[in-house]
Amino acid sequence: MITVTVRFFAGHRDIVGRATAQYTLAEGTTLGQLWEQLVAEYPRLAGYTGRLLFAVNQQFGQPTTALADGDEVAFIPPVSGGRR
Amino acid sequence: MITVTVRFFAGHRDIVGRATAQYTLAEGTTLGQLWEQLVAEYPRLAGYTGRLLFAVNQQFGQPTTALADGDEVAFIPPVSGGRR
Amino acid sequence: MIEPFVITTEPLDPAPLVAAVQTPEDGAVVTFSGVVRNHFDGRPTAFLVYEAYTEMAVPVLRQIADEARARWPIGRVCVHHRVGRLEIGETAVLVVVAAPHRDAAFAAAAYIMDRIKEIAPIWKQEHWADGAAEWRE
Amino acid sequence: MIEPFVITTEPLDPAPLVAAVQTPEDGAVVTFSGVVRNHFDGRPTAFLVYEAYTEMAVPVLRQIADEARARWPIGRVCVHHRVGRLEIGETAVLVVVAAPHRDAAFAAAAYIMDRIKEIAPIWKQEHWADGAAEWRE
Repeated sequence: MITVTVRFFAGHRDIVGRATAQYTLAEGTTLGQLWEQLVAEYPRLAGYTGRLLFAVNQQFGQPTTALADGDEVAFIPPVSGGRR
Repeated sequence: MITVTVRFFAGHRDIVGRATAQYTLAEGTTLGQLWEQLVAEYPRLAGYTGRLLFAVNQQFGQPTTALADGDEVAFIPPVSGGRR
Repeated sequence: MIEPFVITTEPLDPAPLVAAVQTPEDGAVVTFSGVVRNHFDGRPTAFLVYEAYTEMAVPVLRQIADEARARWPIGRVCVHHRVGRLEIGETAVLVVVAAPHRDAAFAAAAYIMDRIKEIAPIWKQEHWADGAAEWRE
Repeated sequence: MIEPFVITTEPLDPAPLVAAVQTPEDGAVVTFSGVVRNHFDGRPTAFLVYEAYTEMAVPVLRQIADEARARWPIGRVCVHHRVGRLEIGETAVLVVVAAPHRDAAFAAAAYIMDRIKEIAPIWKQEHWADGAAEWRE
């Protein structure tokens, strides 16, 4: 098993109700799988599926990126918008 | 007859050797005709023909613009250049 | 010494950034200031709150500047983004780009702002004049 | 009170111009600084001398700003151009454009600079490091 820290920002934090959480996951769990688990836990996150960015240890990742013990994960809701 | 003041700038002033000059001209003389007269007087101005702007009383004019008594005329050499 | 890529709660001032990017090679400095407007699509705004994932946002800003540098012949770049509560008229972001020639400086500054809006982990919460609030997404 | 269109022998400072153009409607302010470079096409420059037909240049700057305003939804514009002897690194021209949104501010500022180089009666004399001098035409 691995343990990762997830950081929540902006609209995500409002839904989840906290800024960080620790998750213990099976070895080889991917970013995409962790996101699915969060959506199951917090159904209001579902609206963000397909329009968020993934990060591991402050670097952009892909849904297929496998997590490692101690990783800091962030799911990045759409950024600040505004018309050009 | 009309009298106009001509102002010289930058490269033109270097060629003509002064910043202003008064010219007495026939009624109906155009900007283009005055320029030709200046080129005859200062042959080194010839290289500017076709690549200068004309102004009368601080407004852009055309070679065909007719001059009036008391006008301030400027022949504007190409401006400051520099690559974009 | 000005840090080129900064997330800060302090008010932003372009002057030291412009001084920091300029070298004797540069004929052009373009400064973009993103300012808090008094409305959004006609709805009056009271104030904004910006939030950043700072540990990631700083390297992302650096990455975006590197992207711009790969596309245009530019010199130094500074990007400072403010977070926290900002009032109408306050500056939320400064992008300052120096370059030998102006077309590159303009293009790079516009590109950097577009990319910040696309990928920098910085969020904006609109607080409307009627008391409601929402994250702009 | 800042005059929007100015030809001056005094050093240029963007700060009061940025403050002057900004209204609560504006989300974007773009500032272009044209700076004296240390060389031109590889030949070392000692300093520059700028000269203007001031009585005409001021209205021409205003006309150019009006042209930009007809093309893009922008707010206030300031253009200040310095004349006289300028050293390497000194600012020769400031173009400051405010707009509700950034694309218009970038486009208008770039357009205004292009037009200044095309039609504003302001000339630049390059004084080379080897002692020669010539008007850039």
